Amino acid sequence: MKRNSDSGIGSNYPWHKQRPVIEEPRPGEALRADRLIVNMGPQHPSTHGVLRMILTVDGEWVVAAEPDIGYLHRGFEKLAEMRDYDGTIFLSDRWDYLASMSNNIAMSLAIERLLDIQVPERAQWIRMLVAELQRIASHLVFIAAYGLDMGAMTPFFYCFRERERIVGFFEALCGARLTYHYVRVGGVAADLPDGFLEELEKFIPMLQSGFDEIDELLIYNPILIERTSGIGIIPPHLAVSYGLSGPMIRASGIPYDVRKCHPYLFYDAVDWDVITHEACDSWARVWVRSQEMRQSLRIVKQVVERLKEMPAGEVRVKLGRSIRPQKGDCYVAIESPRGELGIYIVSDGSGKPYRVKIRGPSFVNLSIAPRVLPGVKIADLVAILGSFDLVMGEVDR
Amino acid sequence: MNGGAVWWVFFYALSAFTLFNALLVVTGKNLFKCALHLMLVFLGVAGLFLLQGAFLLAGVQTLIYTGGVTTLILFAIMLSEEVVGRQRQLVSRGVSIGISAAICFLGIALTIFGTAVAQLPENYGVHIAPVAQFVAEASHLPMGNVRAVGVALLTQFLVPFEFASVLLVVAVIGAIVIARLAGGK
Amino acid sequence: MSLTQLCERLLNWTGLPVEVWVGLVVAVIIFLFMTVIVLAVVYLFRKFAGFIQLRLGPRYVGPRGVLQTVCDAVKLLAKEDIIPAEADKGIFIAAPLIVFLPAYLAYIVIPFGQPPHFQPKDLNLGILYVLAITSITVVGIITAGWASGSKWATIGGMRSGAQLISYEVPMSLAVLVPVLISGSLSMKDIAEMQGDRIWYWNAFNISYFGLAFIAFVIYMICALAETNQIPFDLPEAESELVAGYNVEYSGMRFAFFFLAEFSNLFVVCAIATTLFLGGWYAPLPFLPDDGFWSLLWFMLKTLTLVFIVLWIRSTYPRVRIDQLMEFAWKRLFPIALIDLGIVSLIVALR
Amino acid sequence: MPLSESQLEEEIKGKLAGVPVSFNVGKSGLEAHVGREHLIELCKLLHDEPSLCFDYLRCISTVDWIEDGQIEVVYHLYSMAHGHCIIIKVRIPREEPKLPTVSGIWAAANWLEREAYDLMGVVFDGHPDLRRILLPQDWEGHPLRKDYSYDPVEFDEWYAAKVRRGEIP
Repeated sequence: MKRNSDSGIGSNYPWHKQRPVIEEPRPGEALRADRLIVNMGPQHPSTHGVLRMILTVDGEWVVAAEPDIGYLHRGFEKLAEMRDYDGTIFLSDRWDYLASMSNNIAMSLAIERLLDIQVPERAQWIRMLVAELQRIASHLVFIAAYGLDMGAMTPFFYCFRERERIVGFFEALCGARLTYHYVRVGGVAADLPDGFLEELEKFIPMLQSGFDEIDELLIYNPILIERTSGIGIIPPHLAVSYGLSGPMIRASGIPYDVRKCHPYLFYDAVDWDVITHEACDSWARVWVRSQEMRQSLRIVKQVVERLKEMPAGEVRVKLGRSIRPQKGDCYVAIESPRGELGIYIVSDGSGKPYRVKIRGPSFVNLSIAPRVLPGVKIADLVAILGSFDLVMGEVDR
Repeated sequence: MNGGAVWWVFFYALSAFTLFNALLVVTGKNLFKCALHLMLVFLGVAGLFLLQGAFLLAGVQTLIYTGGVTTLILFAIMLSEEVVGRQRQLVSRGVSIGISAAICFLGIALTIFGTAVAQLPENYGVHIAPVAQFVAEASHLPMGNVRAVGVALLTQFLVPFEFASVLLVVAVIGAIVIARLAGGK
Repeated sequence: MSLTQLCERLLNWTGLPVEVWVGLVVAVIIFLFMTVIVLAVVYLFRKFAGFIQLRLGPRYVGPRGVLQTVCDAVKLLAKEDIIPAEADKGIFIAAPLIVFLPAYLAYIVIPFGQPPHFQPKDLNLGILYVLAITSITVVGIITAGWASGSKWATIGGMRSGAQLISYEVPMSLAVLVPVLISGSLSMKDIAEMQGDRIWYWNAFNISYFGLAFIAFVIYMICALAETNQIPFDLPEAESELVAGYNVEYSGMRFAFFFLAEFSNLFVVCAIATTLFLGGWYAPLPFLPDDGFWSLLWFMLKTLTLVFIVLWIRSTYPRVRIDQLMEFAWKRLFPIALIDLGIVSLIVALR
Repeated sequence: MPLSESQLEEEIKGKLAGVPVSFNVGKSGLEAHVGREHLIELCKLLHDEPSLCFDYLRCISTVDWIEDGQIEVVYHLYSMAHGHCIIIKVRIPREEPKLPTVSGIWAAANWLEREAYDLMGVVFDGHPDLRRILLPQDWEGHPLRKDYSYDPVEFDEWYAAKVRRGEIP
C-alpha cells in the first residue's frame, strides 16, 4: 500500500502565463442576416432542468450566449445556517440530486474536519464504495441524457438499466432511491446489509459488459464522434483560469482530480488512474466520463475486497445529542461526479453552522459557457452544453 | 360516354384554373402566397400536358417545376424576407411597359407556334395528340413517348439543348457571383 | 331487385361514367389500405423499438396492445384543433393536405402483388410519376413551417425543405439504375424484368458488378433522409427544434403529418422492393408466387426493409445539418452519378 | 514536491516587497491575511511568480461577521504546477463592502464574485459585469447577511409596494 503525498501534477504548465482575454465574439460568415435573440429555455428539452440561455444568433451562428440561472435557487447556504450540524446533511441530498451520496460525504467530511474526529475505518471504506457507485450512476445518467440530446434514444435505456441496479443497491443500504441521507456526521447510518457485498460482486461483471455495450452503441459511434469532436474546445489555460474541475478539466488534458491532488478517505490506498484526454472537445468530455466509470469500477472492486476481509463493526462515532465544534473554519473538497465539490464551513462555537459556502462544480463549470459558445452553430450548442453535465440543482443551489 | 366532351370540359377547367392562379401570382400582395399560387400554375400546366398525352412532360413538369423550382422560390422568399413580416407591395407601376412586354411575348409565341410546330418531323412523335383519342391513348401509350423526347433532344434539338444547359450554368455562376459581391461588403 | 341491379340503377341515375365510380371505389380502398398499413407499421415499430430498448412497448389495449395505435389515432382525431393567432389560417389548413396527398397518390402505381389485381394502375411512366408526386411534399412542409408563424417551425420547415430537395437528387440517380437495366419506367415492367430468381434481382445481380447494389444502398440512405428518420431526422430534432415544422399543429392536422410520414416510409420501402428486390416474386422458382402469395412476398420484403430502417432509427444518433448536406452533395451525389454512368455504359455496350 | 507551509510562507515573504501580510496556519492550510488595498498586489504576485504559480482559484467565500461589523472574503487558491494551496482572507467593513476584483487574474472569479455580490452584497470594483446572478435582478437586499429579514412576503403585496413606489408602471 503506497501513500502518495499531496503532490501537484508536475511542472509542465505552459498555460500559466496566458491570462484570460475576453475576446470579441467571432463574426459570422460573409453573408450576414439580421441578428436574432432567441431564448433557449428555461423549458427546452435539452437544457436539462431550468436553464435559460439568452442566445444572440446570426443565422445559424451563435454570436453571444448568456446563461440565466437561478430558477432552482433554494437558498441552501442560508437554510444551513438555521439547522444544527446533523440537519445540514439531508439538505445536501438536494444540491446535486444525481449524486446525493457525494454531497453527503462532502458535508460530513467538512463537519468532521471542524470537529477533528476520526471516523471508523470501515465507515470510510463504505463511503468510498458508495461514492464510486454514485459516480458510475451519475455518469450513466449523463451519457444517457447526452445520447438523447444527440438524438439517440436507445443508449438511454441501456444506461438506465445499469443505473437502476446501482440505485437498487443504494435502496438496500438506506431505503431511498434518490435522496439517500446515508452518510452522516461521524460515519454512515448503518453497516452494509447481509449479502450486500456478494450481490455487488456478482453485479460487477454485469456492469463491465454494460459499459462495453454503451461504448459500442454510443461513445465510439462514428456519427457521435463526427458530431462532437472538434467543437466546444476549451484549451488547458482557459480550463485552469475558469476554475473548471472534474471531467471538464481532465478532458482538457489536465490531470486535476481532487482524489489525487487533495486525497481524502482512502483514495491513495487503492490503485486507479486519472483519466485525461488531450482533445479538449465535447467528445473528449464524454469519453473521459465513460472511462472514469471503468476506473470507478476498479476502485469498487478493491474496496469490496477490503470490506470482505474486514469484520463487521463500528461504522459511526458516537457524538452525543448536539454537535458543537470549536470556533474556526475549514474548506473541504471532494471529487463529486461533476468535479470539485468544496464546502467552506465556519463555526462560531454554537450548535449551528455560522456560514456554509458550497462551491458547486456545475456552477463554476457553467461560467465558461459565455466564453466558448460564441462562434458555434446552434446545432453544436446543444452538443457543447450537454457535455458540461450540468445539474441545475447544484448550479442554483 | 362522350370522351371528346369530357376532354374539353377538363381542358377548359384546367386552363381557367391555371390562368386564374397565374393572375393571382402577379396581383397578390403576400409573396409567399404568390409562390404557392405559382405552384398551382405549374400543376395546372402539368395537367394540360397530361391532357395532350405528353406524359413525360407532365411528369418532368411536376418533378422540376412543382417540386424543385417552387421550393427554391419559397427558400428565396424565406431567406430574403423577414420571417414574420409578410406584407410587400408587388404590383409594379409600369403598366405600359408591362402591356408592351406582354404583346411582344404573344407575338413571339404566335410566331413559334405558327412555324416551328408545323416543321416538326412526324415520326418523332412530339405532336399534339388528337383530341378525341385522349381517353383511349391515356392508358396504353407506348414507351415511345419517352424515347421520342430523348431522341429529339439529342439529335434534332441538340444545339438548343446544349445552349440551354450552358445558359443555366451561366445563370447559376452569375447568381453566386452576385451573392458574393453583395455579401462581401 | 338484386344488389347489382341496384348499383346499376344508381349509376344510371347519377349519369356519371362508370370509370368515375370505379376510380372512387379504388381511391377509398387505397385510403383504407394506407391507413391499415400505417397503423400496423406504427404498432410494429413501437413493439420493435421496445424490444431494442429493453422495454415492452404497448401492452394493454387489445391482445398484446395491437389496438394501441388505433386508440392513439382516435385520440388525435378527437383532440382540440388549435390554430395559432400568428398563423396564416388558410395556408395553415392547406399545408397538411399538401403533405398528405402525395403520400396517398404514390400508392396508385405500386404493384403490391401480381398485376393487375394488386396494382391499382400501371402507368408507363410509373417511377417518374412517383418521383414527381412525392417531390410536392417539400412544398407542403415548407408551407407548414412558414404558415405556423413561429420561429422554430419556420427553421424546421426550411431545414426539412433543404434536406428533402438535396436527397432527391442522389435518390433519382439511384432510381435510374434499375430503369436503365430494365429499359422501362413502368413499375410492373421493372419487377417482371427481374423475375423469380434471387440472383436476377437488381440488388444482387452480379452481371452489373455490384453497381446495382450500390444504387440500392444509396437509395435506402436517401430514403432515410426523405422520410425524416434518424440519423437524418433534423427537421424534428427534438433537442434543438422541439418538434420542427409541425410544432404548432395539433389534433387531426397533426395526424395528417403523422400519417404521411409513416406512409412515406412504407412507400419508399415498397418502391425499393419493386426496383431492386424483384417486387412480388419469390426468391426461388419453385416457391409459389401467384395470387395472394405474391402479395405475401411483396409485404415480406417491404416490411424487412421497413424494419431495417426502424432498426437504424432506434440505434443511431443524429447528424448535424451541414454534415447532412455535405454527405448528400459531396459523397452520395458523385457516387450515384459515377454508378449511373458505368451502368449506362454497360447497358449500352450489351 | 510541493512546499510545506512554512517554506511557502518564507517564499512569499521573500518575494513581497513591503506588502503587509500576516500568516497563520489554519485547519485547511496556510492563511494569508491582507488588507483590501494590497489584495491585487498579493494576488498578482501569487499568480505570476513561477515559484508560486497559484493558477487555480478554487472558491471565493464570504462570511458576515456582524458583531465585528465586518465582512470576510476568503479566497482558496491552488497551484496546478506545484500542488500547494493558500488561503487569502480579507476583512472589509460591512458599511462599505468594497473590494477590487480579481476576475482579471482568474476568470473563475467572474461568476464567484457575482454570486458573492448577489448573496452577500460585496461590491467588487472593476468587475466587468457585476449583476445579480442567482436572484432576480430586482431583488432587494442580500440574503446571506446576518441581519437580512426573511419574513415571507406575499407576492401581491410585494408587487403592490413596487407599483406604489413607482418602480413598476
